[in-house]
Amino acid sequence: MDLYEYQGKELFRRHGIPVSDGRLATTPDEARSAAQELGGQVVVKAQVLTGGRGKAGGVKLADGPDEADARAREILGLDIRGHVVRKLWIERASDIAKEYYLSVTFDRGAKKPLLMLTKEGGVEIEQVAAESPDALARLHVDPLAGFHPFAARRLIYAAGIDDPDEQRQILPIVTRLYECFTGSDAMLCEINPLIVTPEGEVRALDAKVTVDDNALFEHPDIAEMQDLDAVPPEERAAREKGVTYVKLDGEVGILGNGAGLVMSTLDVVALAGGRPANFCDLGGGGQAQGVVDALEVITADPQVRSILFNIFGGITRGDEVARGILQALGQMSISHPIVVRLDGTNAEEGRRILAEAAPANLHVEPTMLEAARRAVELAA
Amino acid sequence: MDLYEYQGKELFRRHGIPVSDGRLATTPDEARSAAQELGGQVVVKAQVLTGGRGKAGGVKLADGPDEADARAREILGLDIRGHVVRKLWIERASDIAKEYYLSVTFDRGAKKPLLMLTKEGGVEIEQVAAESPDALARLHVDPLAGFHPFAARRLIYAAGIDDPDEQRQILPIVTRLYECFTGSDAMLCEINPLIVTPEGEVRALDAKVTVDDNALFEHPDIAEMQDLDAVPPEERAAREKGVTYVKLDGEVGILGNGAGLVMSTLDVVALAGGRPANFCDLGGGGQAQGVVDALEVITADPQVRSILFNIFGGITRGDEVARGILQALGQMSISHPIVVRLDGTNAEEGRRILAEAAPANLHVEPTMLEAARRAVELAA
Amino acid sequence: MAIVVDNDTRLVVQGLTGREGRFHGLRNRGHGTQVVAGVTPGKGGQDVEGVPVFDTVADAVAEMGANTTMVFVPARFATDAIYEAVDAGIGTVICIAEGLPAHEMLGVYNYIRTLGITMLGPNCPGALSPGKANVGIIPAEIFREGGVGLVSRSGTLTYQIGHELTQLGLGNSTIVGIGGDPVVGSSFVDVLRRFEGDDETELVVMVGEIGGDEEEKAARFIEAEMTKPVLAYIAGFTAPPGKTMGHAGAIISGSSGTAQGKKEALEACGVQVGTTPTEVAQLVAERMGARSR
Amino acid sequence: MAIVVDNDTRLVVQGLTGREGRFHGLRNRGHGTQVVAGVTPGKGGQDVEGVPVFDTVADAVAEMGANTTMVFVPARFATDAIYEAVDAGIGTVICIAEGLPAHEMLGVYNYIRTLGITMLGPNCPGALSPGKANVGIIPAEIFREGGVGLVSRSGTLTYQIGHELTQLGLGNSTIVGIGGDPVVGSSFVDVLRRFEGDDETELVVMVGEIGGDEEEKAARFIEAEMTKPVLAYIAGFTAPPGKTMGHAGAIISGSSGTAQGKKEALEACGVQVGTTPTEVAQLVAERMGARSR
Repeated sequence: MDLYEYQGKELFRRHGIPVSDGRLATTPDEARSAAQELGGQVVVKAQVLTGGRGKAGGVKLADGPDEADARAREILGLDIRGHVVRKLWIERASDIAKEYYLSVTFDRGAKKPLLMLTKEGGVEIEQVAAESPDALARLHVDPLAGFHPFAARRLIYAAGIDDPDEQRQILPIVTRLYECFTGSDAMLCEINPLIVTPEGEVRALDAKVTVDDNALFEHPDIAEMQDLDAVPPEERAAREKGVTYVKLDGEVGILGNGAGLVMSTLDVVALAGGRPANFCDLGGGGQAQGVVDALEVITADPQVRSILFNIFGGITRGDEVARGILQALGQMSISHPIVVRLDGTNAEEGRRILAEAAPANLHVEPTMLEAARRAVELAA
Repeated sequence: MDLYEYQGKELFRRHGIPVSDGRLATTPDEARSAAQELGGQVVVKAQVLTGGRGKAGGVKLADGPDEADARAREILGLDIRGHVVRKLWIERASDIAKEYYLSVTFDRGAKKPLLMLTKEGGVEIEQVAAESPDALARLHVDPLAGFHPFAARRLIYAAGIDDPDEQRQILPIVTRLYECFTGSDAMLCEINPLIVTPEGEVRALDAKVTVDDNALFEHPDIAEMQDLDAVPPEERAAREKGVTYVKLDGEVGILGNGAGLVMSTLDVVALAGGRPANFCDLGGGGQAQGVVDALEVITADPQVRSILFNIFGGITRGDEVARGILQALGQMSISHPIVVRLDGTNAEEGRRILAEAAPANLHVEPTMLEAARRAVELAA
Repeated sequence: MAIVVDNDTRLVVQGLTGREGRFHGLRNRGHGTQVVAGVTPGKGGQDVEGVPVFDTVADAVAEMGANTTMVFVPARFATDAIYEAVDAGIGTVICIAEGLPAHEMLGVYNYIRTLGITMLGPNCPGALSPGKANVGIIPAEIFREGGVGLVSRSGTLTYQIGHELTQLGLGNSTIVGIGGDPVVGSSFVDVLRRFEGDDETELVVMVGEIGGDEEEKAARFIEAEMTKPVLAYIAGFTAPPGKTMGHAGAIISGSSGTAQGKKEALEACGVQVGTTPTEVAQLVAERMGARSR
Repeated sequence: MAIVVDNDTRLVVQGLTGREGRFHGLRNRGHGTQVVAGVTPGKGGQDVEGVPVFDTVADAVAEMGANTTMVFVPARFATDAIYEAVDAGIGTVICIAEGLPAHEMLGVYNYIRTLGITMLGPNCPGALSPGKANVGIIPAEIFREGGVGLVSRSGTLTYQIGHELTQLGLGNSTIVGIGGDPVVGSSFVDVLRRFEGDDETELVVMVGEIGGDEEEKAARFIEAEMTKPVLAYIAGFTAPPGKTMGHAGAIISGSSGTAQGKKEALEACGVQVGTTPTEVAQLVAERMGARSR
């Protein structure tokens, strides 16, 4: 789960990481009152779960309430990389002398948290890593040893931050960001930029936090930050039905059992010259209700022209799946051509059941490859 | 640092371990008001940092304020194993159906925390361990893995607690006691007895908590619980001067540099037929002020008849120690015979310096054994 | 021989009295696995079709000599179950449960490494050594004994490939599902190393997917240390960046973790990568034919 | 050979710029130890009489090849210093600092064990291999080279016994102070095992004291696994229960940890226990005489 900047900053604040004072606004009026309360110059920042908002015109300075109102009118409703701006963060403006970068990420490869700090902040960290890797200090924390203050010191020295006053301020920020990371079950806690003001004060000017979905049950306060409106509507519908669904851009609707098999099916469809319309995993079962739910989600996509069912019966028995499909087709009316490939446990029996019922739009194919070719033909 | 029952219970309460409601009292009047506030039958419990207070008459039931006042008069001022009762804990009385025992200790040998639980509570745990070891469930917690709920389950099953309602209540108590143990840097957190009331409610009826002195700086709230009045006065004086001193029961005052060497000196004095009056470690130094401080503490003990100085010069140089001793003797008047043994770095020079000054009551001996024999003779 | 599970496996099922645990535990027993115990706190003393149930794993170890556990408890209790098993002396942990908090698994992973414990999962189908033992949810019926070691991050995709092998007359030494979560107990490298040392395994098929860099590490390991032939398949060429494809671990972050990148890394280390499950099976058949000649 | 410290020791002193760290660090260098670096955060780039100072141990390792650290920082920073050293790849940690919180040391102890790191202390005088290297505060002047390994929980008591040996014409392979705190990095058994494997050591003297059960464990180890003769001395026969005798670890709890109990345990395992430091030295001299004949 990705948090908005304002939510990430709220977490930072709770962990004692210095951030600028600000207010949330969803209307120009609220932006005006926020600017009023904060006083002086403010920044009006689009809250979207994607990068590049600055270039897209989603971050603007405003001198006082009137300008804040005007800037809010400009930014609300903007489409930034497919995300429509519905919320603004109105923040007291900061003077910036230096822009650093600090983050803690969950390093899957090393299976350890990774701290990163560089004086070259304000740009994408991948760019720093590629262009000036020596400027980027990296340090893993061994979960068995836990975090100890030396890690912050080592990071600061390795990044070449040699102003003692900055060192003194950044030291606790590293420690607290790590506490925020573990205490929130985060996969990422990123401050970019971590600014130094002309007066020498260090502060987090942005916040990017991703929290492990599987750990949300331990953090009800974070879970309730979730903004369902930000999820694409078709994925939201799938989630409500308990179906794993990812929208893609093609014409062949795909569903199967097991994430790996479905991914492989997408690839095979592409090899056959088609374009997958989605990823849809039924999970272990092939019961009628699951099939109905998945078909409803898939057929709601107007781009879908044919549907490919790829089932490998393991624990799930092929005959049961066949009955599930027939029952589902009985419950809803679908005009799309449907190609079914059934294999594994009791597959022959399953294919026999489908052949006997033989709905007009149902095509049974013996192998995954042949099924994919057929589905692509039917979508043409 | 040992905590009083009432302090331990305060820690327990903070960690969510159920304890009875109670009040602290230092006078019969306070005991009376406490009983008034609590209502009903109360227990008047002597607060002393030693065991066996029950047998010594330090725990009594009282039916209402008048009786509480009377019982407080009986108990205040009692001498329990050398500890004078100056504080009382007035607690709402509990009906007891069963007495269990639960503790977390710092197991030095295994270098892991040790959980212990038995249904045979209310007696000394050493007795249970000796007489019915099978009734005592023991489980180590690996600090690298941390505490996980299975440990509490396993302990409860191993102790043979099979009432589901008791299991349900004891499970969180084990977890919380462990949290109290690590969160307070404790060396021991013991609940004896952990009672089950006739209504089936589980509660801590006593609390024995020892906190690591070296970690008190991290727990100012616990550090301020320290009751300096409970420390023997001569040890308190030594502590204030920064001298490591333990009072013993003999006539030969002993001081030296290094804990091991001093312990060994005590033993050698005993082998020579004498009785050590104290353990006193000057630490690394042999500077005049340290020697003066130590001699003041030792000579304050009226039992002392002779003093044995055992110094092995390592980093500390023998000549410096000799000058320190002479300077100290110049600063204070001591009539006790003093035997000095100096060895190691620059010992010859040191012995020469002492021989030249030759105070009347100063006897220099070449070896530890000879010095011990001489000090014992002089104490006779 | 075979790896991970075999005739010496003495299995305890944590969660045997639950619906899934019971179904799969008994199914595993039906395929010859020595299922010696179940564990469900509070149900000690009961039995599930003759399999004794204990309150704790320690009891299952003490009384039945269990040496392997299958964890079939809900995700929020799974970490505790794993620590319990390890503390009780279990040497092989197979965690079918999925969706464990990633930070918890980080702790488990780093801890059990210090103890030399073998772990598969979370979110894995288990391990099957045909004719010897089956621990998990892999359908044993579609596999037969043979010389192909199979290791995969995915369940049904593994069955698919195993099935294609079976149809070509080939069998497996062991099928190992390492799991689809972001942090799992064993990497491809861990399993490849064991296949390399296994008498029965002649050739290994590695089935990867998008996300992480385990396939890239495996490629380097294969080049540097494996003498047995390894063939690979990667799923997810058409997956878009930033989207989780069913498995929590199957996500392309930025430009890292793509199927194309993994394929290129493997090929650069001399590992042939099949385009479809069918092609992989055919490549295996060719190699095995060549080996037996 | 010798153990723990020798000619290959490349020492970094954590806290070299402090009063004590400087004094002992330079003193160690004076006795032939390769003192290659100091570490004090914020003082990187300075030097202490020619010894370069770095901000981090990682820098000292990278630039000077340090492999051993002496920790001379205040107790409340010592745990952090130890983790820093270990994380930087230091293999031998000698912690002179005393009074570390016991729970912190519990974490350190269990962690460094998994990494195979050697640690002495906290609250130890260090290790001295006469003629090779001296790390810590043991006065090298009073010792000479020879075949007696010496291991002790105490500082000055060790000097006393070493001095008595020297006066009888005997020398030491290595003198090891394991430390007087309740939890220390190495046990008697750890050090005895290394002496057993050390060519230069012919006989070992173990100097114990009240508290804990390390002497009892050592007794069983000596009986079961040592071929070299071991003699022992125990301090604290006159210590009362429940009182800390200077060392945080020197406390008799209930009836456990007494000197008499330790003496009996050692004698039951065939280890001769001297009554006084002088007697121990004489017993050693007799044994060494017997050995050389």
